[in-house]
Amino acid sequence: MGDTTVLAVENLSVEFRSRRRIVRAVSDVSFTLKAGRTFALVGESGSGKSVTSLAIMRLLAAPAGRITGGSVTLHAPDGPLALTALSERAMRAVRGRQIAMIFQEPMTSLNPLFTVGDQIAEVARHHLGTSRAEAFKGAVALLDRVGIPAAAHRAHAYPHELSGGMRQRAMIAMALACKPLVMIADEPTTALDVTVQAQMLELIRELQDETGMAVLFITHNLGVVAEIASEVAVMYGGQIVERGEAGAIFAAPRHPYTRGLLDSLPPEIDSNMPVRAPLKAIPGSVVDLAALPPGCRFAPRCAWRQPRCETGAIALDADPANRLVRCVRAQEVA
Amino acid sequence: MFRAVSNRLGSIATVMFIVATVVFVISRVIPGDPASVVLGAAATQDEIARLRIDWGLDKPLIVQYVAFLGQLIRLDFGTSLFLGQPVAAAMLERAELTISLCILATLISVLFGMPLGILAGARRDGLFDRLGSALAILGASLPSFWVGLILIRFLAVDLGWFPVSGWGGPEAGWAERLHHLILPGVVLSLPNAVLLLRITRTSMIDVMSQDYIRTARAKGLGPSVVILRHALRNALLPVVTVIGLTAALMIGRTVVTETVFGLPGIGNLVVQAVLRRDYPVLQGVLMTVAGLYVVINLIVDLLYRWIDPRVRGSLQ
Amino acid sequence: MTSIVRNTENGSAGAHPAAAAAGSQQAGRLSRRGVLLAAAAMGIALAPARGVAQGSAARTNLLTVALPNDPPTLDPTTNTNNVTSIITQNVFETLYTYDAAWNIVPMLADGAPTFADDGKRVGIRLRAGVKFHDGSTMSAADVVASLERFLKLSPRGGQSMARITDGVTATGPLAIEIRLKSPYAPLLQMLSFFSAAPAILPEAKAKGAMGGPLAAIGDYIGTGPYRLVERRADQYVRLERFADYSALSTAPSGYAGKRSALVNEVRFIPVPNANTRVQSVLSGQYLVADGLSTELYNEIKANPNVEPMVVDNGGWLLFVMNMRQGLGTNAGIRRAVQAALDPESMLLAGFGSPQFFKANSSIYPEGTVFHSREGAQLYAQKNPQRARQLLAQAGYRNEPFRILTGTQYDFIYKGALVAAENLRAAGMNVRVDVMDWAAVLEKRYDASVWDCFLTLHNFVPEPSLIATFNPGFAGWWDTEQKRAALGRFNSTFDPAQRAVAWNDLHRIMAEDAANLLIGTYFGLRAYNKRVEGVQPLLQAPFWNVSIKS
Amino acid sequence: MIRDLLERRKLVLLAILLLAAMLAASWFSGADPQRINIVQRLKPPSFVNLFGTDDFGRDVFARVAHGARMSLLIGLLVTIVASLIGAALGLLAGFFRRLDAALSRVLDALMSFPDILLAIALMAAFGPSLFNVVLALGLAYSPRIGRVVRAGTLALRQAPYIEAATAMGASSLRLLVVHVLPNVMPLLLVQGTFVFAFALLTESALSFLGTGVPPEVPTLGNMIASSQLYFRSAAWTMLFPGAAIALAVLSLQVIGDWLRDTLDPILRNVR
Repeated sequence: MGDTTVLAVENLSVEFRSRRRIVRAVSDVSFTLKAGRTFALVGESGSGKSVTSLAIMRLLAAPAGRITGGSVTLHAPDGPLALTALSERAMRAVRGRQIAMIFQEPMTSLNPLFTVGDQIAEVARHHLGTSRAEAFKGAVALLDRVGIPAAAHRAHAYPHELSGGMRQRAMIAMALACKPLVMIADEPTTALDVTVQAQMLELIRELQDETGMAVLFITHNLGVVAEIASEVAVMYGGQIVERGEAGAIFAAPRHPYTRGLLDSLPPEIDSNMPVRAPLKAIPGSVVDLAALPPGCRFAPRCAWRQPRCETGAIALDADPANRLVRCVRAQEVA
Repeated sequence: MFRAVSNRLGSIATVMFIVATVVFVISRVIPGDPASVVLGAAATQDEIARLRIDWGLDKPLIVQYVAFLGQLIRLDFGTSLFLGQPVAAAMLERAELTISLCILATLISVLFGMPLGILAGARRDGLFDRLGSALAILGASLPSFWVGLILIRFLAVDLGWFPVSGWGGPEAGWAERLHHLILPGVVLSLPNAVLLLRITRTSMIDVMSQDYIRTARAKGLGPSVVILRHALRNALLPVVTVIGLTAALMIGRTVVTETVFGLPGIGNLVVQAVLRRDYPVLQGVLMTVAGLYVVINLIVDLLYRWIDPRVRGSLQ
Repeated sequence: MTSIVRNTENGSAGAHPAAAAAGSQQAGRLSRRGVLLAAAAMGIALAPARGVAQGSAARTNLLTVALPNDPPTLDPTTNTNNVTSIITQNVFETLYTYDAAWNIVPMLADGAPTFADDGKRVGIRLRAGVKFHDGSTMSAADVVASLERFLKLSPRGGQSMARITDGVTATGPLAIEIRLKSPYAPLLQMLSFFSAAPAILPEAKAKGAMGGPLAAIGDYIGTGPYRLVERRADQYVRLERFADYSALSTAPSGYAGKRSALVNEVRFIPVPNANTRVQSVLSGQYLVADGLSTELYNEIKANPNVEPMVVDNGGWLLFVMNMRQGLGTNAGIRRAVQAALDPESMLLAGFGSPQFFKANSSIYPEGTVFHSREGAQLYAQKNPQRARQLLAQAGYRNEPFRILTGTQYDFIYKGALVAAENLRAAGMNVRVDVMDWAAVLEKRYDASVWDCFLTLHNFVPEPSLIATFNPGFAGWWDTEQKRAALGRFNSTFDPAQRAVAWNDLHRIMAEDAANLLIGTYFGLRAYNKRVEGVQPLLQAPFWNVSIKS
Repeated sequence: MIRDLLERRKLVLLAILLLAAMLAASWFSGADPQRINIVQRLKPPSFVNLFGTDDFGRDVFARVAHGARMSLLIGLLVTIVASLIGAALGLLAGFFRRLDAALSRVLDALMSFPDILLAIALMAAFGPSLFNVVLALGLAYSPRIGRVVRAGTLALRQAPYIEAATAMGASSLRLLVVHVLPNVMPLLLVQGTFVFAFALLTESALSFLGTGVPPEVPTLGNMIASSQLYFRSAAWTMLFPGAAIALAVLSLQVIGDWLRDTLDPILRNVR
């Protein structure tokens, strides 16, 4: 499939403005999605990863949420599209058509009063104008493709009649309706139990190989990242603190926060990972995005903290060739 | 399914029994007696006594109570002491007006209450939301008869756009009937419209924050499709029950509206019954209204279960 | 009780905001079209059409009359309800009636009655060929049955007359004879006055309803210029012109003379809310509105197409005291009350301006046979000091003096409140017990509950028809001298002796101070200027009334 | 959500002030509302009579002031009666499963009468007096409070601290009064405010129909009812009392809404 860039996010910044508080949810985030490959965005809740995905889809809660900087460009077959500049109407043509999204809560992400088949068919009928019967037939095929048994019958079922796993498969089927270039998966496996989680990851990988679509995978679970992602970016306080090839980062994290995350994993889950220090939790709590410290945002909780960490802004500079780290002592951490 | 309906019918029967007892006690405790009202001020005491015997009002209360329950079982509300016709007939004659008025008022309240509620709920704290809430609070605080009198004064008498009272003679076609019912319909619909607006707004706000709405937007659907197709149907579920209940409670409020606008409906009949001490009519109307409320309550409940697929399958 | 219900009604029919306007015969039609209400509602609301509102009134052959309340029954004989009389006097007729000067003239009778056996046997000849609404012709048998029904059921005169009547028999196909136990002067009044009236019905109908009111519409068969066609309670009563009505040929005067139905249909609509009733005639929705509050006179006068009509013999107010139990039994206290009351302000509060009442001491106005000056000096003393002395002399120890009243008639309610103020000014401990009309009527016959009440009495052409002289009437005024004077009044035929007896009765009324006359008031009605022929009578008839197109 | 609550606080303060003013107006209104002065009848608003005079010549401002106080008093008493009966029924029905079936049937039965209809019938039965109006409306509105309290009690019954208290052997009465009642109070308070508003409206409707408080007691409803006839010639006799009722009910609703939203966090777990 090679690595043709499908989606480029450059210096994206997002703010939530209320009368007395300005929350800088995302600051200066850049990454690219390549066809047929999965890019993972990792971080604790409140790190800005979900906001980034919503910003790409331009689904931020108006009027509070606003993109205040950077751009998102979709490299569609018929030419690049600057998503951040599109009119709302033009963006609607992209959503669900070229970029699709699946969410964390399968229980509530489907409309309870419509059958699963109808909700999937709706995407095709809306974007491609296919007839009702044809769209429904397509929906049944998609349900079958995502591994739902007796798809023809299940298509007439209502969401509450399906299990969590099946519902997530239905969401994926809905996302695939128009063969999108990019699929954004916002913590799709978090609400599922472990066995179903593995099946879901396997399904996504299969679909990706088959369709060649780029996947942006958002999670806080490093285990999942290891399974599915080829490239990963770790986010903290709205910034990318480390970005690079997944295996390399897992093997030799160069940012204290990434290191801390990996150290807090119980060893037996990652038997193929050399056991580092005993289980350690990262002290302190997530930074308040409305009151960001001047220097490195992780400094207050960082074991390697030095005075110079807290003075100027820390740049995201390339450490070895294909790795970006936002830490002045990256060398020592490795 | 059958078990659910049967114990509901059981509870309805007990409720109606309590209602019947309450109605009987109320009507028998009222001071003043119908005989003197019918005979007029100049009647002497023995004439009044004679009439009371004719109507069986002199029998001990227990006997009257048993007779009353006996009649109720046979759905026979007895004969009006005043109108010289069976209570059922008197109610039927007036039912058409009251029901037409209630239907019109419900339609008006739905036409005004719900759209405003949807617009207000769709964008919280938007222009419509502020406007809607202000209208709602104001609408709910105006005494309906006061509004009625003002409407009569300005719209009917001064401008002459509407008739002052009544709803046209026997020869009046339904167009003239309707013309008579507009103002009372508006007055009667006011509290319901306000309630509908509030309930729809709250329900819309709640639904708009749901995940499946975000999914719908992520599918690239336009705001109107998201609201009208996905949000509305879910938002309407609780609203349907409210429409049902308020329509039933509206019958109580017709009492005031029909008096202000001089409409010979059931509401007015019950006021007359109280003032003329026409026990059978009072009992008949109170039983019917209460019965109607309970029945509408049941229908709305079943309707709600049928609309919501989540419940339809597993009717407990 | 919506307090503002002005009505010069004597009867009680405690209906107050009864429904108004006509119901719908085509019940089925509307409900089948109920579903169109929504679309039409929008359409109609946007196209205000004045014409439609007055659709029914525009036709020149339909006379719409808005009345203060819906009559409990349409039976002309079994109750004293004023609204019942207003309607049924167009449907039924009596043997005699009154002309404009309140003289008694024959109606269904053919000439004056003949008296034999010094007044104990009264013979009356009947007009021939008088048609009933069902086409049958009036005969002596019909009149006998009707009079027997009157004696049995009529609460006003019938029952008191029945005590001194041996029987009524037909002495020929068109002649009857009434046999009395003793001469009864008010006999002709009883046979003329149309309230709880001796209406003449076909024999079968009369015999069929000897126990109570006429039941079905079909039973209401009279000889009047209009037929009763339909009655929907609280909605309307419809009368239609009676084609072959047997009219007299004499010139119309008051109720007497030639009666002709000049409109196809007269429709009576109860509109109890006084405000709505007057608005409905001002807006042209109805052509006539009766029993209006005199407060509205100016507003009606100001309306270009409606004419106000003041009815000068409306009725009079009486302050009745309880002679059976309580403070009222003490003559001293009664005279103190008499001294304290200020009739002028009581009437002003109730009727708005002096233009609509006369604070005078005589029940009948100057210039009439029964005007009397007796008791004038005890009237309207407005003297709280004298009242205070009388109270002291009478041994009054500040017990609560209870005024029983209701708000059905605002001039009664307001009059009672002003009276309470007057009595308080004289140092009495006054309590005003207000309740709705049905309760007032019942409580009047419970002597333990009240000490006095203010009531109205409709104008009656002859004193023998005054209900309050009946000893059984609430208040139970039955002193020796009153009973003697009443007996003399009722037994003499000679007008001069009756006038003397009436003066005595009037004086005794003031002296006993059991029924204090407050004053006489006028009625008010309004009619569209296109209506002609409405007479200034309390119970205005609707024959000889027409509508200009 | 929090932002608009703060902003609304100013509105609520205004509402409370308005109600207080209406209550206090009668003390410094000077003129005696009952003094009949026939000569002065139906005078338009002037400096002497701020709101003009009515058909008895009485000062309308004084009557509206006393009327407002009387109507508010009646509204308050009705709310208290309804709350007492309602809370009692609700607590018992909610807490004791055995009583629940019977009591909630009684609540349903009372609830099936529209409030004004039940009030009219009760008023006719009891006869017109201030006390009877309060009793009738209190009864009519008790199911409205009863159902809310029952729902609250049912929800609380499973709450851990109730189970804990039962485990420690607390008697059900103590439990109800000490534990359940205080937690149901916010519910009662919110529902009570709305009952207060509805009671004002219904009382005025009863007076309009003539089956309410005896006419000589100057409530706002009575004033409107008795001023109908002069609507054209002396509109002030009707407009001012009507406006007073509307303002009072408006204020109560503003307060009710604010209470419901501020107490919402507590209510949320109960609902």
